[in-house]
Amino acid sequence: MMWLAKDPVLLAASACATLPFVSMVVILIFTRRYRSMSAAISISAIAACLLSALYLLWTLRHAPEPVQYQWAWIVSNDMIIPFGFLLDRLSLLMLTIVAVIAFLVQVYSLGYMAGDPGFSRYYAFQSLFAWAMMTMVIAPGMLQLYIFWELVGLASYLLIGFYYEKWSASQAGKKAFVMTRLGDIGFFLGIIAVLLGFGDLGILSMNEAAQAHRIAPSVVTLSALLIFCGVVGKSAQFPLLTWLPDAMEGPTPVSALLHSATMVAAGVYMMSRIFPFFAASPDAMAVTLFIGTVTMLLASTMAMVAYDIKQVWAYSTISQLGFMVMALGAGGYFAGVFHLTTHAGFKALLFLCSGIFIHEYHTNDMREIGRGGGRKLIIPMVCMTVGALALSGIFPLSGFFSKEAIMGVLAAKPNKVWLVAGLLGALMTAYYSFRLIFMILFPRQPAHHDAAHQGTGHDDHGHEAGHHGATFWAMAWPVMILAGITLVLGFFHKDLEHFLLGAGPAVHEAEFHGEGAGHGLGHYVLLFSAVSLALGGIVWAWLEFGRKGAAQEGFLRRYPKVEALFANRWYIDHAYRWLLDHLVYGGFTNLFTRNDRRVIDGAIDGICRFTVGGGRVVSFLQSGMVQYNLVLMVAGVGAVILFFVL
Amino acid sequence: MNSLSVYLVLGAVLFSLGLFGVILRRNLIGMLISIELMLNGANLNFMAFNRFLAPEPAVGQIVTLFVMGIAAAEAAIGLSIILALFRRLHSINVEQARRLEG
Amino acid sequence: MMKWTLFTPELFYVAMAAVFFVGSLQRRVDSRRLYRWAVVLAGVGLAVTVACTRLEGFLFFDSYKVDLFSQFFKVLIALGTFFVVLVCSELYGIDPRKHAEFYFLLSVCTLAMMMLVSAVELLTIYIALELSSYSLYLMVPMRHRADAYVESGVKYFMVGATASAMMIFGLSYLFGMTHTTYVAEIVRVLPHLLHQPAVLVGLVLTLAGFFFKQALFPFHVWAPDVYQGAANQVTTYIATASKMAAAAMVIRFVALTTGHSETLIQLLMVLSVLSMTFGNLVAIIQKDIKRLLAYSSIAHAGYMLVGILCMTQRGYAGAVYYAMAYLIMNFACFMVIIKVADDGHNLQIKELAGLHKRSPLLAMTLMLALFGLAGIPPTLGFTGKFLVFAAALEKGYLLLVVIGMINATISLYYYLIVIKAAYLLEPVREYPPVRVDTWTRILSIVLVIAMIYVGIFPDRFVALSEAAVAVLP
Amino acid sequence: MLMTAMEFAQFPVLSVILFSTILALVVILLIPDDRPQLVKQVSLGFAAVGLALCLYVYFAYDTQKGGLQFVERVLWVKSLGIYYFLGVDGINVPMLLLTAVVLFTGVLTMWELERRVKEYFALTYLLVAGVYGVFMSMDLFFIFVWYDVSLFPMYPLIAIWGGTRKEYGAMKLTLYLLAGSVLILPGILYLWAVAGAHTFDLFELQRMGFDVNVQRIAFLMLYLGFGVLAGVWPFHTWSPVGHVAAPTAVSMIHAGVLMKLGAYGILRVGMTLCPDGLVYWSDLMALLATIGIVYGAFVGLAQTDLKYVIGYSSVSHMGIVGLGLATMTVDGINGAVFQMFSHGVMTALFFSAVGYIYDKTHTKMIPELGGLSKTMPKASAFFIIAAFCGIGVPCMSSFWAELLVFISAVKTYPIRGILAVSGLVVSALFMLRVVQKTFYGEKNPRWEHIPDVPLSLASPRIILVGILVFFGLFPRLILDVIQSAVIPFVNSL
Repeated sequence: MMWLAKDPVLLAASACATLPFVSMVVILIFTRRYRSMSAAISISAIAACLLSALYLLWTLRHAPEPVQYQWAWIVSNDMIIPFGFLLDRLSLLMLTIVAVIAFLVQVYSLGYMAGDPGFSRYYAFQSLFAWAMMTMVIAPGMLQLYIFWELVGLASYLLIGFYYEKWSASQAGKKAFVMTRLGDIGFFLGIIAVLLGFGDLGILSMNEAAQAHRIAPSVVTLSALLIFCGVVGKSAQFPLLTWLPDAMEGPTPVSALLHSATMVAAGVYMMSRIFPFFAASPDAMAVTLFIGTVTMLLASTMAMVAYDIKQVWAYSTISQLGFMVMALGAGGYFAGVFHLTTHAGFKALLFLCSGIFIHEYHTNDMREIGRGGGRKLIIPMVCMTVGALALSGIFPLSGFFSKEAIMGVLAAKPNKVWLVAGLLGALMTAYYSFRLIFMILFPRQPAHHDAAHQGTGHDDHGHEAGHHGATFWAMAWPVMILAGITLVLGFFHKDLEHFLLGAGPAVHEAEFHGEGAGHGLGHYVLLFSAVSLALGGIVWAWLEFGRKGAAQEGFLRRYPKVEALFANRWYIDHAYRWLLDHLVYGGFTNLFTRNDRRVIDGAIDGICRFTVGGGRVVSFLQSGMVQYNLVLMVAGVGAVILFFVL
Repeated sequence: MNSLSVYLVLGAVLFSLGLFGVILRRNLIGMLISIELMLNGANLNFMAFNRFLAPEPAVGQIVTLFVMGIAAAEAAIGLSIILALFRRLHSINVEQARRLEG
Repeated sequence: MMKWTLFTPELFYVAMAAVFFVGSLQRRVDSRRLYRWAVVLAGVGLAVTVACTRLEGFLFFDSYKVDLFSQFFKVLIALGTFFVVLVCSELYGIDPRKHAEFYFLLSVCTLAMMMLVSAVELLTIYIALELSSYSLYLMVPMRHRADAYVESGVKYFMVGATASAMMIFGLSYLFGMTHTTYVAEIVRVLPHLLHQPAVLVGLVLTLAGFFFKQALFPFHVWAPDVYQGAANQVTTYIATASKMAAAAMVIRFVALTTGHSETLIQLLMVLSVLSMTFGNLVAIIQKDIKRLLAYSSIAHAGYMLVGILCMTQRGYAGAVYYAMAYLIMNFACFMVIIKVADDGHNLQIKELAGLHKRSPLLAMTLMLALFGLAGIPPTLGFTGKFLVFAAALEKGYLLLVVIGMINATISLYYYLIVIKAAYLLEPVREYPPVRVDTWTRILSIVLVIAMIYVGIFPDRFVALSEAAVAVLP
Repeated sequence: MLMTAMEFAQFPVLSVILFSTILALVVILLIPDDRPQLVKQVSLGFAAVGLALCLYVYFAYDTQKGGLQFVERVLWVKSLGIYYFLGVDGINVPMLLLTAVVLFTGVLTMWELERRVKEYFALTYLLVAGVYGVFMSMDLFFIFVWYDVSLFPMYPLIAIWGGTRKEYGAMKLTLYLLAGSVLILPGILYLWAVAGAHTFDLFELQRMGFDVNVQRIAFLMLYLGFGVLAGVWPFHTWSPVGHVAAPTAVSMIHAGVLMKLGAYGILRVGMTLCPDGLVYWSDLMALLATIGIVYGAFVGLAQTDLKYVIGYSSVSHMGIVGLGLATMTVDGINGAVFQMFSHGVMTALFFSAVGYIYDKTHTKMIPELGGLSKTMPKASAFFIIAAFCGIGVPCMSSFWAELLVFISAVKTYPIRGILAVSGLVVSALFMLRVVQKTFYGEKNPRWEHIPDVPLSLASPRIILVGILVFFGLFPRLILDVIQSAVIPFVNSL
């Protein structure tokens, strides 16, 4: 281990890549019974990772060349699959994001999960996730990335299904795993395509080879599209987007960490990881852009009609991921990554705040929370509003800057459709987020509402909000920290930009167009329109939900068909259900099972029965009558003689 | 009229008669007799071959003598067995003895 | 009179026969004493036969050939006889007053078969054959209190007599066409005469006689009834010792044809396939173990023929080895049957239920023997099959071997049924525990060890059988 | 392959491993019936010895030198050219380790057996002797002999200690598998005869080389013959039936080790002796394997019996092995052998987990179970881990195997490869479905009283999990060994 000590960078990196795993093993094997100890182990592990991540970020902030460590994980003939670390600016940034949010969430969970029977298990899985995620982030090669990508999926499965006694939870976990697996098949095939077409899976070499057009364009396009399937699965893009809302079955911190901030962003991260590779194939980029746009719009519409607070944020997550994919697809490398960063911050914030509400009022329905008196919980209320503002891209919050960057990139596109879509998205985003805020802030009692429930609601709120115990503060601090980040992060976007683009992966020229557009007059027009649209959305929400006497019924109520369409997620799930029932279960499974029982097994048993029956038949040759036997014998002789003569 | 073939044909006829007898007669004694017929057909052949073809004249006759002796023994054994059967089944009809089959 | 030493084993059995003849004249003799006498005499006979293994020479004007081959089979026959005598301790199958005659016939039959093994002249063959058959004819209906099976004796007699009549008729033609009764001579001139129908008929009828003895399909018709009908010990004798003689005779006769005639090979192939298939198929549906073993013996005759029809040294060696293996395995099965059905009745498969509790040793012996018959390693039965199949494939009879293997699988089915009865079924009614005396214990242990040992270390025995067949032309 | 003085001088460890099982058999038979506990201890002891020796062989095997090591070669039957010829190379070293591990854990798993203990362990050791024999022998005759030796104890083992429809299952499985040898024995003898009928030594035969047509016939026979045991697609139906009927540890050994015998036979006998035949039939192999992968997964979706599910998953996973072999590339065969190993461990884990559940709840029917995680978290955890391994979750050993196989499969047979890869989705679906229906959901009052698996019983499962994860994290430890044999093998093709 001397070589470790000699190289602190390596030491830090390997700490990130091992400590959480160790903590998981330790927790699962030894400290399942000792809840606090498990939590301590896990949190200290993630804290260590956070420190080393920050250390790496600091030491390597000026490193001209990415630092890379590799060891052969398996060697099969001429194929070498390395395990190692690739420490460049992108990975370091992402590593930091993951570490920070994971740390905060784990602290938060101290409060949120307090008293849960599966406390230790929860922290074990959290560690598993942290380990997989961080090792994936600093993976130097596509295969290592894929491997930990799968492990992240596993962690997500376990955490979504954490309340496994709830049927819907385990169902959601299964759905998430299988749907992402569906995308991963494409990812895997894409990797193989690269392997066959190019032969090296190192990320850096892939990127620069693609840029230098040393890979056949057809191969690049094919593999890029296949790999994008993985993104579609992981980042819940259209058409594989329906698992993410269901994934909200998991504990809220989990949703905050995995299903908004980090894991679902892994798809986007992976895409920006090999961005030059994608950029080398315009077709792939076009597809990406298209998918991103569709996803963004669909998800926003869904968010506009949901009443479950977590559902709303889930949809908004999807749509924001759509934004990122759009940005990348439009060639805005920095815009995508930047939005990923900011979004990680404020979306985690939003979820954690909602978590506090849910924890206090034991309901997910925003109307219930409102009636319960959600506004009396000052801290989360304020923080959530901050988050919402950031989400809708209001100056001077972080969301504003990243959205602007994206808009700039879109504006740079010759075809303005994308820009229009983006602006529309911004509008809807503002609308649905403040729809939620107002619903909690200004609760309305519907005419038909039993006083009893309302009363209890008030009671338990008063009783809850009365004492802000340790648990509450354990949840409150991370929230406030995140809020702080959200407030300030935006102002660093220039530094971040230089940090990333100074010496990142080769930059696509679309980038320059984007930035170029970012400084002209058009830029201000764009800026103005975007902000005004966002404000318009907020006002609209105010008119419908905020102001006195507002019916708190979205305009969509007037178009029940449309509302049903949105509320049912555009019937995407129904389509899948249908396919599953009629194609998989009704079709192949049924067919093959029958074939197995009837045809194959039937044939085997048939042969056996035939044999025994044959015995029964043949045994008639041996009759009891001695003379018949003699006839048989003589006939035999005759046959033999014939045999000879002929 | 005095050629080998005549005797051979005769022997063959005897043999086949015996064979048919064995197969067709339902009476055990009858079957036994038919078997004797078959043997005699064989004997006739031996004698004939011996008479017309054989290099040294003795062999066939010796064989015949042996066969006759054996036939006698066979008859004795056969009769005794049939007798044993008769004691139990009170019949010498072979159709009574068809229990074991399959 | 040096030459008479060649004849020692036969002479000994003559003497043995004489002893029991005298015994049969006494008014009433104690069957225990007879049994002891028999064991001693048979043991000595075995010793004598073994002692004479290395003798070689001709007797009786070259009509009687003593060589390693014949002596080897004589040893097997003597061994079989000894085994059979050993399991005669409770001879309930036979009327106590007839025990002496039983032993007498047993010795005579053994003598006859020993002569059969050595006979190389038509008349000698015929006489030896008849002599052995007659003693069997007599032994089969000797069964005590067995009205159900009384018919089997007469059936056996009728079929046998017909077969022998056919054979002698065929012999007459052979004699006529070839002007000789010496097999060697006949075979020398036979290939040139094969086009003559008379010769064909003669040959086929003669073969029919042999196949009858070996119970090949379709000359097997006597076997099931006789196996079922005869007393257990007699069946054992027929299934072991007399099989040896038949095998030896067929091997010798076929070996004399020295593989010239393709048609003969094809004929043998057809016969072997038919016997295997028929025997195994019919055996599946049997309930009575002895009858089942009768059919399995038909099938095994087929396997043995596979080795023989290769007409190569390796083939004959395989067949000889197979015969030896068959003797041991088959005897093991019958010993178990005799011990389990100690009152001498016919054992049904279901009566074996729970044998593993009633007598673990016997159960294991039975299982090993049956696995051996099914040809499962590492028992000697597998080695036997392996040898004959190897020989067949050396001649390139791939299809034949595949058919053989399929048959082996089929046979495994009914052997497994018996094993299942012995090991899995719970007895429907409480059977008394099997009385196993020390001798049986020793005997079965010896058999088990033999079955395993010869199966695992076949080298010496393969070499032995090769040496035995080396003297064949 | 003639042994040098050094090799001759060394300690015949392989024979010791092989005959320790026979010795165990004899010793167990000599123990009086009223001492079942002693029987268990003795057999555990022998299993431990075997495990230690196999570990020794595994680590003493010199991957740098490669080739055949620990060779023992004695002329057995002169006239036929049969040799008692033991040796290990990179392909069968992992198999030996697998056998030892599964035997050891299997003995531990059956610790609570009451009925006819003596016979059970005796038969188990007979079975294992056969398995060791096949894996060690380099002589066709002995390979076949041990092969059959390992097959027929299955009959009593299933029929006496079995469960559902045990007699039907036992008879079916035994006949089915021995029907396989209907083709194997003629195939072997055919090659032997063609080669001049004077040696069964695998390597001498290999050096002789055979005519293409001979190879085609022989390879087909060997492939189908061994394929029956390997669960190749149309001949797989014994696997679910047999596994359902068999008692826990027998299923462990059978699915864990015995099924590997089939694949090993194809590799060691068929592919070694008939490379051209392999080339000729590889398309068929790949096709059947792919069908097996997808088909097994789909049929598994419909099963309601835990053991049926595992049976079909075995069909699917053995399909991966077959696919790997069919690619005829180093990666593919590496993956195939690796998959043999990890599938063995994985299925053993599966069955031993199910075994505990079945012993306690007396049912294997998924609808009756449910919510078990609440009552027996540990016992369920083992099954769930095995399920993850079956899905091919990374850092479980089977993931690497599947990775290698699929990469080379897509390379060699694009369409079939892609189909096989997409089979992963279905397998994930059906594994998770079973996990969910069996272990998740509301606590089931019926199983309230059931105690969770105590440490003593958990130990075998812990060992198995450990192996899965260990080789999942450090795959090189096994892969280097495997490919030390595979690379020259593929070059010789």
